[in-house]
Amino acid sequence: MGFLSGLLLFPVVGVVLLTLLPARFSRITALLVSLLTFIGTVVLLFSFNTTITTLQFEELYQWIPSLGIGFHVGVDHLSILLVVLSSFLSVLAIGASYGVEKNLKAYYVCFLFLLATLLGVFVAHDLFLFYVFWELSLFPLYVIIALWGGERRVYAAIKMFLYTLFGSIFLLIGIILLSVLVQPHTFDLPTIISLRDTIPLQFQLLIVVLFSIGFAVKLPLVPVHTWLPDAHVEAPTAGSMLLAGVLLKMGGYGFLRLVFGLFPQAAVVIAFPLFVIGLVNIVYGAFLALAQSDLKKLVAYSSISHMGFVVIGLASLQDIGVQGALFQMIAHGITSPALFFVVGVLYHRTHSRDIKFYGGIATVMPVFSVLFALTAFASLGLPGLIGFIGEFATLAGGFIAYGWWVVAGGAGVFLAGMYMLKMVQGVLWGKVADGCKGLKDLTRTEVLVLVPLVVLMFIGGIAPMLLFKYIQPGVALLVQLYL
Amino acid sequence: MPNVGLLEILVLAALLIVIGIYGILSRKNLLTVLFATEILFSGINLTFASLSQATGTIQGATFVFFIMAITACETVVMLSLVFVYFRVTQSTSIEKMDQLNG
Amino acid sequence: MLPTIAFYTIAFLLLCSSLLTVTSKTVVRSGVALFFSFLSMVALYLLLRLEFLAFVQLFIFVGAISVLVLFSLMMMQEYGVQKTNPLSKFAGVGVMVAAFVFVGLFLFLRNFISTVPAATEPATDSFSLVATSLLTTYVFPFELISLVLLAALIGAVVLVKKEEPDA
Amino acid sequence: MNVLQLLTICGLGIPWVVVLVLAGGYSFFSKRKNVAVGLSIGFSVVLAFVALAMLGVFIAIKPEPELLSVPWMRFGELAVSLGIFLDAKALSVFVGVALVAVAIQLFSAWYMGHDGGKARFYVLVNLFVAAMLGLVVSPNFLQLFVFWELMGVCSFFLIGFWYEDPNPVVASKKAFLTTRFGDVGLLLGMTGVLSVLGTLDFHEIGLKLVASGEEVGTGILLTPATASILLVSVLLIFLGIMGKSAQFPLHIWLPDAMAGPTPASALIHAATMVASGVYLLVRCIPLFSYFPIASEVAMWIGALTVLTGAWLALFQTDIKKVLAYSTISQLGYMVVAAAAGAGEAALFHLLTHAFFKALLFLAAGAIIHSIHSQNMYEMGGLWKKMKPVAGAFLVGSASLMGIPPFSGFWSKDEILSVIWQNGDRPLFFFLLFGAFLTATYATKQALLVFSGSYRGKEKPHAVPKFAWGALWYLGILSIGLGLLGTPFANVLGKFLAGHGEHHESELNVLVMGGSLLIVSLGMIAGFFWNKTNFFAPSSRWHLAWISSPFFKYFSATQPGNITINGVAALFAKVNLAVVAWLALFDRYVVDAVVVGVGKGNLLLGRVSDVFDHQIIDRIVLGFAGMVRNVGNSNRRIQTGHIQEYLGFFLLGAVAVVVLIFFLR
Amino acid sequence: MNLPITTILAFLPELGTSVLVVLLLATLFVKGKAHTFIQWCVPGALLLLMVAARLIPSGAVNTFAHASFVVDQVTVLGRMLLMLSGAAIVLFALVTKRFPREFFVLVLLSLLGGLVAIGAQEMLLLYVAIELLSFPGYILVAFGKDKRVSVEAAVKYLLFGVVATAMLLYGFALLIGSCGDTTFSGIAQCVANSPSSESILLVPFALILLGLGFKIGTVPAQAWLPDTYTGAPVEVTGFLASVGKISILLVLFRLFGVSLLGTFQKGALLIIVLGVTTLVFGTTAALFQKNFRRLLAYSGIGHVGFMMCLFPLGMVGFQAFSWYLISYIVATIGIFAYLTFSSLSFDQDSIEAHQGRIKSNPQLGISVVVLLLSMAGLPPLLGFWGKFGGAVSVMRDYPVPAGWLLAGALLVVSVVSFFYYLSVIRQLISSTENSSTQPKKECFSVSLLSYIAIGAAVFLVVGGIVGEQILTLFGVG
Repeated sequence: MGFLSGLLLFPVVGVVLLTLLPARFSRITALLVSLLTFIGTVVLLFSFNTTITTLQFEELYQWIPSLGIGFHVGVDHLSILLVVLSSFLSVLAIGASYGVEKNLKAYYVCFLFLLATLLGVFVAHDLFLFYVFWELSLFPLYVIIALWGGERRVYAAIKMFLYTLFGSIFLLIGIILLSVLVQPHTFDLPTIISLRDTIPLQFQLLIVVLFSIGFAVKLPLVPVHTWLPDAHVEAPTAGSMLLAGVLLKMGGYGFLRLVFGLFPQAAVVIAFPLFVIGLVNIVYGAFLALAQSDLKKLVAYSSISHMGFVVIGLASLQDIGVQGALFQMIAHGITSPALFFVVGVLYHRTHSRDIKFYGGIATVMPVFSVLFALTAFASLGLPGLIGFIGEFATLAGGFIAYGWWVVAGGAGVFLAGMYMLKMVQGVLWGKVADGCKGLKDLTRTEVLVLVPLVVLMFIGGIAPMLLFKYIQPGVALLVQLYL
Repeated sequence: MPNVGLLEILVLAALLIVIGIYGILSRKNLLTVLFATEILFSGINLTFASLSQATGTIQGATFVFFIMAITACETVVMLSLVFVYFRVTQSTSIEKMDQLNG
Repeated sequence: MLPTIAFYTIAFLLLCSSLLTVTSKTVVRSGVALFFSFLSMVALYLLLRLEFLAFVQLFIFVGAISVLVLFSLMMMQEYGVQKTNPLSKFAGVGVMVAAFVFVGLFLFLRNFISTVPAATEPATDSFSLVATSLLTTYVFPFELISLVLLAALIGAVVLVKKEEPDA
Repeated sequence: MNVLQLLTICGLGIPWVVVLVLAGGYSFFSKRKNVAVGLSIGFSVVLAFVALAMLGVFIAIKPEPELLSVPWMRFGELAVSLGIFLDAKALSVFVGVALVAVAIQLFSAWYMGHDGGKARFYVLVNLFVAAMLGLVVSPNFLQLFVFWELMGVCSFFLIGFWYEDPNPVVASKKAFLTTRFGDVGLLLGMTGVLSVLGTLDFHEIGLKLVASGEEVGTGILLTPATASILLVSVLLIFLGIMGKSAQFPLHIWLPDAMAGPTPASALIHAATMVASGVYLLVRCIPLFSYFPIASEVAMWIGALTVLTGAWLALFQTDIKKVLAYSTISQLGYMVVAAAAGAGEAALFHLLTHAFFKALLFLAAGAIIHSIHSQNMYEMGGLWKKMKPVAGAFLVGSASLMGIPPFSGFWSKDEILSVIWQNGDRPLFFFLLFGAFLTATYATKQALLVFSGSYRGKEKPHAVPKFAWGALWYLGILSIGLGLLGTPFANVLGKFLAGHGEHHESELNVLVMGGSLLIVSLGMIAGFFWNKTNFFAPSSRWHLAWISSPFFKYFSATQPGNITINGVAALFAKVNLAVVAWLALFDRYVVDAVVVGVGKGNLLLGRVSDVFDHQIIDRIVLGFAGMVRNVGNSNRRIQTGHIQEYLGFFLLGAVAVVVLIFFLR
Repeated sequence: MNLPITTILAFLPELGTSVLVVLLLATLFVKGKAHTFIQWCVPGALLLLMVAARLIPSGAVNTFAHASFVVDQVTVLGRMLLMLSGAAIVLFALVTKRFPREFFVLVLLSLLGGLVAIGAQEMLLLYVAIELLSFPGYILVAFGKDKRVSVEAAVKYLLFGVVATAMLLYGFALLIGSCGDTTFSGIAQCVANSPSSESILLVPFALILLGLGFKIGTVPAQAWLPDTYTGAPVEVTGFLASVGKISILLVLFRLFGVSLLGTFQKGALLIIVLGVTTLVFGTTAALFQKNFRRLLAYSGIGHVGFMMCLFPLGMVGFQAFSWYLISYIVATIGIFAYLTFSSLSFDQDSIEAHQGRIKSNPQLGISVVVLLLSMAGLPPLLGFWGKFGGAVSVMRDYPVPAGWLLAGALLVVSVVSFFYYLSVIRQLISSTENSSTQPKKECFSVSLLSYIAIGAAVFLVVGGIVGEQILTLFGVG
């Protein structure tokens, strides 16, 4: 058993451990397990050779030979950062779960399980394995929302589950179709890639469209995004963090690897429509965010807007755009969990998500306010913080590819400023609202959760090369397909 | 052997079947429904027998023997069920059997 | 000629008694009509030279089943089973379905008849042939049917006997 | 690593160090404010000396401008680096910022008094200085943009410094969003430039454009298509400049920005940050000169800004607002100069303006602080009560008006002569008229504040020595700097031009005389302005004017108007601007449009929200409902009646048989 | 008659079951506690026979002049699953102690019928075997405590059975009449020899399909199934859902997937149309069910529809089919073990009654969640493999556009099923606990039920992970 499969298995071992230990140790055990997993991924990151573009830490075992299914895992430039991000956010999400009081054991089991599946999605190089992890990640999230969520949790959870499931069924159909179309029948991604030219173009297109539907729901793209706000609003803070931080990235990652990385000829065809949808996402999400007075909804819609940048970057098929899209995924994976967390911090104290309820938080919770403001500014794409680089690169990519269309994206940048300021000013500034008097500033746990995210926002914004170096060669390879 | 075509006998059988079906579908009393099933099976048996006769093979006839035996069993089971039902509800009306639905 | 007339006569009787079975006003009349229907079947089997089946029909149906039916009918009447035998509220559906089925069957049978191969030679001694096949070719089902009977027997006994919890 | 590099890095690093130290020990420093202030001032003095040392070394060794470059991002062949690009232009602004910062911080020590957020103020000011310095030395658009936005954020927080009051909150939001609107233009323009020229480096852009313009083969050959992209990009970049440098019609945020503490206004919204747009314009001169139409647009917008700013300044009663509009107007001058290709002139005015406007603001701040009022009609006769402050203010005022030998005269004169030389007469007279108005409002202001008798209620407090020391420090600087750039011996001009050949602008007596004449006329006008009741703020004419939509829009005196959210506000304003020109007198129509557009944009957000819930979600739920209906109707078959079941079964069978017949 | 030892061996499961029947018959007449011992031995014996069934070499059994019985992959799979479910059902009944001794005899008789039916190569044998399978079922359904309801269920079942049997027999009659042969192979040959009659004979083909399909609830004969499942005692429902479905599905597979497939080309379309209709019906009807057992009944109809679509693939699709079948049967056994367990503490079928199960009994609760998810087809549980393998086979082996559409439709409809499974899961994992979820008496035999459910869940998880090996375990492949 190699390092990667060990890494995949480790959270599962943690799950077993959790079930065996009494509930009062659940939190610490989960924290430890996720932390160790994170350390494992960091080790992976540092021993990752950024110069070679082949799969690294590759493992391949036969699973169902008759169907051509294998257990094929590995990391490459497209996935390594997402792997690290997943485990990192899991640690923080588990850390952020201090407010959970009921059914601790089950709660943390869900999170560790979710971690394992998320890692699986990003390391799988067998389409079937990919699908398994993809689908499997839904269930723990469903449980998390349905059990520990807000008032309309059941509705939101089912909606989330069925919505994404319907999306992924198209993915499954596409995957099966793909395996049927290649000779010999196989689900092994590298093999399929080497055989892709044997598939007629119209079938490639069909598969690309099927895949796109699946990924679009996950991403989510307008008009199949309506599950997201509901899920976010009802999910517990930690659930929202992971949902926004990692689960949405699965969609972007899917587009990257299985649409643009797989069928260059067919992907070119859908690139422009996708680009336009991405723009719609940006503007539409931003307008919606602007109209919200519910903090969580606002952040949720902002996620939709931000994921639009990922799409336009990918659809640009330019080096800068695709790199920017990947970077934007990471950036959004850092800022949006942070935003959800700060909203969660407030909610934990006041049990209100209404902006109008708040006011003058800067006076009562200064440390929190600084971090909140930083997070919001990172999210609105302030240069020097992580959100900017991705936005710039994706816009530039889009511009190079399609010209002035990106003006719509620019409008999104502007609108982002508007809704973020609305949130920051509405919550932090003004006279101290009645409900906010005497609120305690951040606890040590909360600081420990938030500060790493903020630090990463700075690092990503100031020294993006640290991240880009893990992305570049892979993207370069991908973009070459489109030259 | 009567000098009638196979079709006539088969249609006779079909008529028996149809009478059986009508009985099963439209009578209220479970016992009558039971009788109707007997007629239905008579029609089936007749089909088997006539086809067997027409082709000069014995498989059909053998089959009829088995069907008869099993119909007898069925009658017994049905009767006992009706009996039990009657004991519980003091009725043999099939219309009252609508507790389970949806 | 005579057998042909006999056939139609028997067929007429069969149909009439069967119809009476499903249309009579009382259950007892239905039972009696059923008895005659069985009897007509015996005659028909005999006419078709299926003596074996005629005998089985006679024993099982005319003998056993009819008696069983009438017996339980009377038993239940002890307890006051309805004497009347009304139509259920789905009678209309019944007529419709029956009509459809008949039309379907009739049309089908007209087409079907052509696929039936003509007999090379009529089965002569069907009684012994059938009996032989029961103990040779079809011995396996023949054995098995005893188990069906067993099951029905046990079932009837268990169902009808008064509740007595086991152990 | 040579001395200059070392010094530059030191200079860039010092404010960061202060920021980190103050922010790191925030809880400590917010209790011991004096330590924080002392630390900050000390470091700023060090910074000023470092800057001067840099200047000295620079002059001594005349280095290559590119001091440092580390790769920042790389996308294929496209590389963006972080670096230090220090030519004479950058260095001069660098030094200017460092020098002004000292005065501001010194002054703030008094001005901010015992405000609870004093440490926060110093953090923000230092962060701002750090950002500004970083911006000045940026070798490329992207790095510049980083600091550009960072300054925007600092400005946002400083305007909203007293965040518990509603006014600063609204003003800060307005400022941030308005500038960000421009910034989006800048961002898009940058991407456009990148896509056409393949680089974001100012230097390389210049090289490539020169090459493409003149000799084919060495640089990028622009097709009509790419040229048009580039043109639009340049205009978009100018949009960013307009936002930051408060050019018409994006100037609306600047007057409101006065809601912040006065020293912050002095530093950010007068001296430095707003000038960064001009600085960027100077950096973009190759781009603008490649497209005459673009520079023409820029010049005219600058000229309009000059006039509107000056004109509106006339009608202000608030001492700070006058200065704010005057800032807008002066920025217009700089933009005109830079757009005309005269980077040196623009920068010269930038520097002199930085000093004298900072001086004016600080002096105004001192006055406000000592009498607790900003209304000039509650002042008067202050000359006697606070002579050092008044003196400093008058020095600044004189500079602003353009009275020789004060610095503003020289720098404005250079701009005017450049425009004259360019031969653009209408523009020249526009600017000249602007000078007239400037003189008018400045005179009016000075007379209102200092002459006559005191009209206020509160007894003026004394201004401590170190505060007016800061003023005089700036006063001396602003006089001295002007002397460096006289047309008689244009040391500064030569220095700014650096290695490039500096076209020696000959002493243009005509222009200089004209401007002197105009200024004196303006002063006379200003003198009479106060004397006639016709212009008094209570006069009917005045009231009608300031309540007209035109004035309302351009002066933006009612932040309440701007509370309309987001785009709504901006689009409404822009729309209004257009409409206002056309239907100046028809305020009802305009008002209707304002309300309509404002609400319309707000509605857009709402509508899409409703759309999301009512349409998209409904469609999805509709599918779900359809499935449910099918399910329920399926269950309706299950009535529980066996005879119905059997009927269904048999009919189904018949149907299957029929189907088979069809299959044949 | 001297039977060679190989024949005896080949019939070992059937013979063993017969011996058990005889033993159980004997218990009807003994007094005291002796019968309990024998009854407890039955599950063990059945499991042993299951192992034996796996070890018996395959091959046709030609002893009776007629090749009326065959031992092949299908038979082996069927035998093993039947033994497994038989053992489980007997255990349920032993734990609940609700039934008279005759119950066990009837179950074993039915099991025997199923065992014979799955290997039958000949219509008469098939007919009798199916009747043997059904008759105990008719009676068992009426074993419920609430006689009114359970007899109603039994009558519905029986009447439906009679009509369906008539339909089946009519189909048989027409086929035998026009071919003069009762063996499947003979009929196939006969039809192949006269291609003109193929389309005519498609009618008896369809009648047989419908007549047999009634037992597994194919549309249009689906109506009795939910009623009977709800009315019968829970153990019997489990019995119908496992033993009944295994036998009939495999019989259908043998008939339409193996024996008559090549003969009736157009029959494939018929089967698929019926299959898809059934799938859609079952899935949609289950959506808003409040009654757990009804929901399972409808979902079972849906599963059957899915499996039917694999019949026309023949042995090519057997792997996927058996994957599906195994996962479905194991999950069914597990869920009915759980339902039996619950029936000890409360006597209602509503889903709400199961609220908070995961809290009162975490292991059991989680297991049931796993079972339901496997049924719904969450990867990588075994249930998913069935759907996945099915879709793969359909896509690969049907003609191009039709196969793709069919596979897509199958998968999409399966996804809908998540909705109702989740609605059950939601109650199970709900944190508010139903006060009555604890069984009144907790002893070894009761916990045995939860162990069965847990075991089934573990099997599904492990099976999902090992994938193909599970098929080898059941002799498929």
